Amino acid sequence: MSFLEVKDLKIHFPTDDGLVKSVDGLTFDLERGKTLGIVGESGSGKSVTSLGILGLHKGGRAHLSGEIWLDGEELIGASAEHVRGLRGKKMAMIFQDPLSSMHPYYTVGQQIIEAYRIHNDVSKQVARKHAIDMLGRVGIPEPARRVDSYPHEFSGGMRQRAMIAMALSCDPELLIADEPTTALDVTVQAQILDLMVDLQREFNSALIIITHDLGVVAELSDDILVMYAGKCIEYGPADSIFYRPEHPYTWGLLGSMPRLDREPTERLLPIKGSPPSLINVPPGCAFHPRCPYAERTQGKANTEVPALAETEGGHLVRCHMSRDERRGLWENEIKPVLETQ
Amino acid sequence: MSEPNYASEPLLSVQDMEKHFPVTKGLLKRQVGAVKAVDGISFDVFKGETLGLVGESGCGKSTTGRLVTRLLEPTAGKVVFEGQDITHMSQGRLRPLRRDMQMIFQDPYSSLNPRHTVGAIVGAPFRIQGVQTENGVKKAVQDILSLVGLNPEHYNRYPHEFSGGQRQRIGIARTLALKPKLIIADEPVSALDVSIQAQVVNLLEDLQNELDLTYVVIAHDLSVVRHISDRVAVMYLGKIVEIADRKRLYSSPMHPYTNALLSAVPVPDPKARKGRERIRLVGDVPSPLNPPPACRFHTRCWKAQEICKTVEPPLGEVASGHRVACHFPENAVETPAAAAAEQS
Amino acid sequence: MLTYIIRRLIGALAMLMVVSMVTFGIFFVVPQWAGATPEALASRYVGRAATPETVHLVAERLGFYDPVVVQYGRFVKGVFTGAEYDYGAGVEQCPAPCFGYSFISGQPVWPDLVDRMPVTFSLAIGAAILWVLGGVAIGVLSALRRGSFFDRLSMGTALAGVSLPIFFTGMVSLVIFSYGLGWTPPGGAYTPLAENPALWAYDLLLPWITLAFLFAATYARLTRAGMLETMGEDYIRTARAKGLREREVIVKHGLRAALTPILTLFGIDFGLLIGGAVLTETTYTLPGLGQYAILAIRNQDLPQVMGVVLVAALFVVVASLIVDLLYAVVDPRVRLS
Amino acid sequence: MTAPLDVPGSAAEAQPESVLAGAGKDIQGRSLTRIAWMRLRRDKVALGGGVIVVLLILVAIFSGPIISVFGHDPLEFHQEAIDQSTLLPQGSFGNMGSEYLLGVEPVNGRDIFSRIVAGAWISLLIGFLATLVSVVIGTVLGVVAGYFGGWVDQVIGRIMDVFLAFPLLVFAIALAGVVPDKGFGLEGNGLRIAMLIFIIGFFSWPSIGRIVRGQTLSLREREFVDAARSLGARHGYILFREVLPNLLAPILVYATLLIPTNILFEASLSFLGVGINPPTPTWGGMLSEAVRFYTLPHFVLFPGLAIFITVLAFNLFGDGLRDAFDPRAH
Amino acid sequence: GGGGTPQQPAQSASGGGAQPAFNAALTGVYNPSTKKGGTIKAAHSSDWDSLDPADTYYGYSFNFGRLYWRTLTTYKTGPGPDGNQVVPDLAEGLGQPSPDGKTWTYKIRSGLKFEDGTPITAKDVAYAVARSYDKETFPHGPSYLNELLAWPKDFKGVYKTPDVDYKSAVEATDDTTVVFHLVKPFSSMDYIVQLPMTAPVPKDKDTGAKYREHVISSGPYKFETNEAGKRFTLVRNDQWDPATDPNRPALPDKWEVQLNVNADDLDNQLMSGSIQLDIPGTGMQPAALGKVLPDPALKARTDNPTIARLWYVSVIPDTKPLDNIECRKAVMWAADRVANQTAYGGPVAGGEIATNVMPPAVVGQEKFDLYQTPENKGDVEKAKQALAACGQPNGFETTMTFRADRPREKALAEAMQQALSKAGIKLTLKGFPASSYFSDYAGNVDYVKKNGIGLATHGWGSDWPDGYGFMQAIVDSRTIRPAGNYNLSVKNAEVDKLVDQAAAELDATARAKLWVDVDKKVMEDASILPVVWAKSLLMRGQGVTNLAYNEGQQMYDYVLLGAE
Ligand SMILES: Nc1ncnc2c1ncn2[C@@H]1O[C@H](COP(=O)(O)OP(=O)(O)OP(=O)(O)O)[C@@H](O)[C@H]1O
Ligand SMILES: Nc1ncnc2c1ncn2[C@@H]1O[C@H](COP(=O)(O)OP(=O)(O)OP(=O)(O)O)[C@@H](O)[C@H]1O
Ligand SMILES: [Mg+2]
Ligand SMILES: [Mg+2]
Repeated sequence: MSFLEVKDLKIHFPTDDGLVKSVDGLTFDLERGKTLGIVGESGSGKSVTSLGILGLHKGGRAHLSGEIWLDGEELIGASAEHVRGLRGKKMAMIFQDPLSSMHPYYTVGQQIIEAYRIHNDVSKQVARKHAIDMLGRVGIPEPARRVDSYPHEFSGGMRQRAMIAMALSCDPELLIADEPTTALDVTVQAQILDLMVDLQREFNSALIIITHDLGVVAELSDDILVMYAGKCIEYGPADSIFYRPEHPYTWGLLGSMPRLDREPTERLLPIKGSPPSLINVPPGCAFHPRCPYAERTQGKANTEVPALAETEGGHLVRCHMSRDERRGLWENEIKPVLETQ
Repeated sequence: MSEPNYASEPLLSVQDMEKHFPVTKGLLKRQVGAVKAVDGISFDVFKGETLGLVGESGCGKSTTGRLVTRLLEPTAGKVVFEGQDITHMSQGRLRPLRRDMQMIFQDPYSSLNPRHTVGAIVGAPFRIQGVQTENGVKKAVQDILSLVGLNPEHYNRYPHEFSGGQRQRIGIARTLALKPKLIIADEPVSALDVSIQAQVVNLLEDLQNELDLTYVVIAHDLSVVRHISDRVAVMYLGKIVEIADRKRLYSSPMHPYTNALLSAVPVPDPKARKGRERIRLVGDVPSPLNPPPACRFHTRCWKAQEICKTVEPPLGEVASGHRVACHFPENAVETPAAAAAEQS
Repeated sequence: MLTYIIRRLIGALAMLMVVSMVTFGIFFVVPQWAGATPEALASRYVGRAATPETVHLVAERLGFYDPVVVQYGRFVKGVFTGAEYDYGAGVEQCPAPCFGYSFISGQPVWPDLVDRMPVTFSLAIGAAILWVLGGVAIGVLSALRRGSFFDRLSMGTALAGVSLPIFFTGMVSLVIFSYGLGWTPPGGAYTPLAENPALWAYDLLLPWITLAFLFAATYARLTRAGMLETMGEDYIRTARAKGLREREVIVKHGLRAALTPILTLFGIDFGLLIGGAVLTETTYTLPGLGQYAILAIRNQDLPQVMGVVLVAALFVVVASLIVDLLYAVVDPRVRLS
Repeated sequence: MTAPLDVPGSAAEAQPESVLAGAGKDIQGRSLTRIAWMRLRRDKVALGGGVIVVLLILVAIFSGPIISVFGHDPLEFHQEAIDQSTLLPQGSFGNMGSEYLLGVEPVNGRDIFSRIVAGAWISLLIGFLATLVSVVIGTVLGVVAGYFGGWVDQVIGRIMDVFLAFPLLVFAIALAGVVPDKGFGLEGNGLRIAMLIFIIGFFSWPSIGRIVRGQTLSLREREFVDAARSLGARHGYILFREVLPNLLAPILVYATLLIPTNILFEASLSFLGVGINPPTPTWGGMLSEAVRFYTLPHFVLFPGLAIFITVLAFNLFGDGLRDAFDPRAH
Repeated sequence: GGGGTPQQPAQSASGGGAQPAFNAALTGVYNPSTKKGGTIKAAHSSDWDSLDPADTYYGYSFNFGRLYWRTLTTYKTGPGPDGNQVVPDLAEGLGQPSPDGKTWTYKIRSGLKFEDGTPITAKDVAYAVARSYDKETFPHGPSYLNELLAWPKDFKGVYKTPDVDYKSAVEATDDTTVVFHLVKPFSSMDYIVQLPMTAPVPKDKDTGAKYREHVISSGPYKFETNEAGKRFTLVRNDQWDPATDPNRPALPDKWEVQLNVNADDLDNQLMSGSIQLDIPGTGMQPAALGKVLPDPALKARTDNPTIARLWYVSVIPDTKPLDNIECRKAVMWAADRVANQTAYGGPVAGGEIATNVMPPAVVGQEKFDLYQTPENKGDVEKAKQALAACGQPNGFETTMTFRADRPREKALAEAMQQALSKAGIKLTLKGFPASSYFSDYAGNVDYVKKNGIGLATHGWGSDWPDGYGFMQAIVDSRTIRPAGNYNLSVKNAEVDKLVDQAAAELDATARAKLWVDVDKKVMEDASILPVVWAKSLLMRGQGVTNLAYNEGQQMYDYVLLGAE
């Protein structure tokens, strides 16, 4: 059994407008020391998944089902109090927007100290030392002085480092980073990503990195999971996903991004239309309204939900088209357009 | 794509523009210093071209855009639009000129008034400027809506009913209403989803071709800027450190900061991370409150020498149309400072 | 900091000037619109069946024949430099701040005010503690159980507090708890804190509760709204992600942020109360500033009215200044902007 | 051309239809107000509050017929219902019964039910209009202070302080004598009501002013304000067309809170004898009279209850409104 | 007789006893006792105008003041009709008038001392009278002595003109003789000198307006503490010699007085026993009435005297169409006297329906009724006839004022409005603050004329129970001045003439007859609509002994009280 195993995770929210199926049957696993990248556009259920793993939906109105096994323990069925005890120590999270995710009225130090003392019965002095230590580890200059600063007195990069310091203060074995760099500059982003890789190596922790930037994922991940409308539509080893993507949505993502490593194209190749609603998820394949190949499935696309099927070693795709058809399209039509022009 | 006309008078000319925000401290509102958000920048924008403005967060890009559109009063310098000095023009006299100079805002969520219908938003320019239209405002608005790829039937809807991309289109429609000559786009796509971003970028390009627009596009995403711009200016801490046409800038960047920026962009190619050598900048962007003296990049620059701390490098032209403010530029054949440094 | 405070205090001074001028105007200009002569004004301050001579003498003594501006100037001068008071058998020096002598009792106003302040302050502080604790607790619980029966019930109870006038709730609770059950002392009981703290609290318990009942609703509503707002913030999620117990999340993180805006209101309310909890003090016969104010107004005793109005206004100003200063302490972000 | 994805072409190629295709279902023509209404409709308690408010207004409007069916002339004395030695209502519970639904007043035996019904319109009118006055003043000054900031904000802030610190009691008592019988085209109680509305409104604006100012401070940083400025809009346009509509929700919510407060304000003025001239009934006036007879529960209870129900109804409704307009509420 | 022993109320009481019964203290001493010691806790719902004997004008103040001052004469203590008589106090006997009635001589007792031990002489009395002349310093007190005595022309008071000798008005011819010189013959001088202005004041302790803060006692009690506006306490004055004082048993050791007590709460405390005496003695509040009257146990603790006070409505002839007597009569006819009585609190707490001006408690009063209506409920027919005679057959509109902070007056105004509307007279009601009611509004001639005030609620109590004491201030049109009037409506030359005649008449019976004539004239003039001759419902405090209602004081006799 892997360190983290998620099986058929469903997270639904009943709302006034109907049931929001934010996550609808997600399955993946992750070993210690490995990194999983989750990509997908806004609202595809990435954050909800990570909050679900941490048990942060409990007590709310969310309906959770499926299984989450962490280090041999099942979390969905576990008591809220038990999961709370695991949070911070066994699993921790870094949030997207460090400014709004840190309490504006407490100093950075206080917030790290608090996180540390929840799980470690130590004096304030000891915890403070530890906090300074952590701040130094994540590369904050003069940590002994900055520990008493308020979040708003930090620059964006420093805030995110402080968030990381807070998340890592109890050496968690699973670290989920939910868009850790989206709010940051490229140069700072690079620093943070480097830092996370270093730290992961140091602690040998399992890392989930959530983003919609394929570049970030490519830098870090061993495995990649592409989400669309609450479902996994492509999952597999990073190389396999990047060099032999098989789902039209993944193709779309690749086509939408102007790339510095290639010659500039005349035009970008966006995906038509807008992301789907999670209440009225399009029937059949959720991507079919935006999929240029939908008609190739002889109507199956709008009626039948395609299964997540393996195409090659550990590479799973959820598409009605046959494997050969997809490979053909990729090799003959998509890849040349993306690479040349 | 319409070709920019570099020979003629520039449409917009910015000369030595400065903007210092007073910084007050405590409740006494005592001024303790100034944020030199924009500290003496000059550039020209020619008709039909797209000038990209990149740089890290807080380097003064938005401030530049707001100075040009006179949403802020410059501390010093000059803004010339179509040959007219508008730097100190009163808001009243400026009003008619605003028809020709419009702005697209970064955030499609906050730049549209949530209480106004799409029709009211896109029709606002007509009402504010008192422009008469042939078939009434509604018709004009609906025409523009379809121009940016929205359904004219959305006239009576509210912004929150639209997705981010659609909202940004509404914002674009508003700027297009009065058929401006110059559009300043402040991070027009950075709030959008990857899949939508491309739609909007394409739209901007298409509109430029059709309507003969001139753009100043502000962004921090270097790949987007490369895609859309003819020329690119790189800003660092309130100064332009490098400006060149896109090809030169991306193929042979000269300023170390430009290099660092380019190398920091993550590339969606798992193999690249192994081979690629990334310039790892240390430290954060210094505060614009106390910018480092002389060359502002010297605190983070791996090539910095003594001279960088004392003498400010001018934004000198090192090749045709390629200016850089550095004593020791990369990819350079020869620069005076570098030569001097070698000799010493 | 100091300059800021000084500047605010100068502003406050200007504000007090305005308040005093208007009060003065109301006393002299408004009756004149209605056709009152100096004698008419003076005849308020004489016994019944006083002769015209008496009225004339009194009008002269009180300076009513001077133009209003002169009278106002005299008042202001008295406040800053003190004044002389002729009590018939001699002249007394009334040191600054001299708010003059009561038109009716001839008592100097300022010592009265100083004398009565502790009573009002005692009343205000105890009530404030009760209503803040009560209101905030109800507000937090209502927010956490939004829409529940408890939410509605507590709001209903709290609102009953605002819809019943205090002169009624006060009287009824006296009848029940003092005269019926004998749990609390009768009206008029007041022991200074310095004399006997236990008795002080015992005597004021009922007024505190009544007054708190009136205010708790507002605070409960504000807290509820604030909690609903802050509990949706990202930093609450962060706190949970750290593994913090829910109670700590609510109190240390949610409430901490929600309370800040309540501070503003509290400062103003408290300032207003120190200026005089008029109806409470009248109902319970507490010899504080509020009782003084209502008596002064009823008797149209201008020096007393001016004194109590200015002291009350001063408290409002000082309270709003303290709140602003405190805000900067409580919310570290304020300092920068 | 078999280009798989979006085909390069003209702008029209980014067709409206395809853009909306995926979104067509969930993006229905629902404005914020519509959504708020939908939410409100589902919020039974808030809706109940709203229904009570409407009922109260109906009672105020149709007080005449209601009284003629269920009660007696609100001014008429009913000495026969009074015990002449104690002057208290005969029988138990203040002579409540089919004759006098809510009993009678002591001393003169007036029908409490009729007086509450007849008093509704003044109390509600004062509640509404005084609120309107303070909302208008508070909003305008609050918006101006928040939008322009600087010394304008300072000055308005101090003015608010003055109004907060100002002894309204002094003002009210002094004014009692100078109110003319005629003026502004009004007479007698009409003029008095108008004056009360003005005074109450005029003195309760600072609170709403503060709220509006705070909201405006954050609104003016929103980009749509800059957008309007970059289009050349004047301050007036920005203030009233761009900023103000966004203040509607907080103003609305606050106004519902202010209405009952103002009704009680009239009560305390009546208590001081500077309210509406007798014998015209108002809830506040009845309450202040009833306080002298606190031993008669029914006398104080019913006007108190009328105010309480109004307060409760408006607050429940106000709560519902806020929740309905709160985008994060769901 | 001088130097007698203190009166023993327990013995002199007739029909008194400790059995609680309604009106038990009206005719006898209730709960008689001679026990000394203890404390009486008293309370007042508002405050004294002044504790200075020269500067006070309230009945309760005159009554209560006798605990710390002594005047030349005083009302006979104890219950019953005797209470209206004046008896000597400081003086050995009543005043000796000169034959022309213009000089009155009083001899004071020997052995009298102030609280500091200095002897009280006639000089101190004369000085006290002279100092009370200064109305600038003592604006509250009555000014009878200012008007009656032959003050020197250049006399402006003892403070402003300390050198002017005032012996032309009042003099101490020796240590025990005080002589008053009057400007005109005056018969009721013994009543006048029971006013506190004759309470002795030591000149060297006189601090003018500040004397009130510490009045030097000449009576059995002296001030221990005095917190203005809040409370004061009296303790025994050991310099007071009971042998010199036949009137005061001085039983309690201490008096505690609390001021500005919430009126409703005061009643509750009186009922529950935490307060024993309600100082103003004007009766209980409506809320308490509702509790007391239906409850026999509580009612048995009350007394219900009629007092020399008239509640009435001034019908102001300055305002059209009330300048026409017929219109005023229409008001008289239309008024519903029962409803008016009810508004004032009904027969028990309010008073007896008044048919003429002078209350029965006034000596020599005669009851008559010029406007008799069936069951006292008003006569619309007669009112309409009067209206027709007045030329207003369809009625008219006018304004009625009342004191807004007096609920009974408001109720009266409402009752009047109801009753008059039946005859077609439409009233607009307007309330004003009591403190400026007479100065700025109803008693302000300009205001009344400008605002067309036709009716005004009013009330008057006598300073002493004879015709002059009751009537003069409210019916003599020559007292009318621009503002601060108490005579709001009686402007009749014939009335004035009769007043002069009555004041000068030395024969008591003839004098009383003349005042009745005044009364009749006023009623004919229809400018006063009498409402009730007031009654008050007084509650006897728990633990208080020797409670007796005194006619002269119009309340319990405070100097008799003792504590159990
Ligand atoms: N508490 C909730 N109640 C109802 N719907 C919710 C709730 N939380 C999340 N959702 C919905 O679930 C969907 C998935 O949200 P999620 O935050 O996981 O997206 P995401 O992939 O993280 O997007 P982003 O890139 O914008 O962060 C969204 O449509 C969101 O509106
Ligand atoms: N009104 C203001 N008052 C004070 N400082 C300001 C103000 N506006 C901007 N600044 C400061 O000026 C500097 C430049 O800001 P600007 O918004 O132009 O940066 P930017 O390059 O647009 O950054 P971003 O990429 O985050 O939008 C920043 O340090 C900012 O804090
Ligand atoms: Mg997310
Ligand atoms: Mg910007």
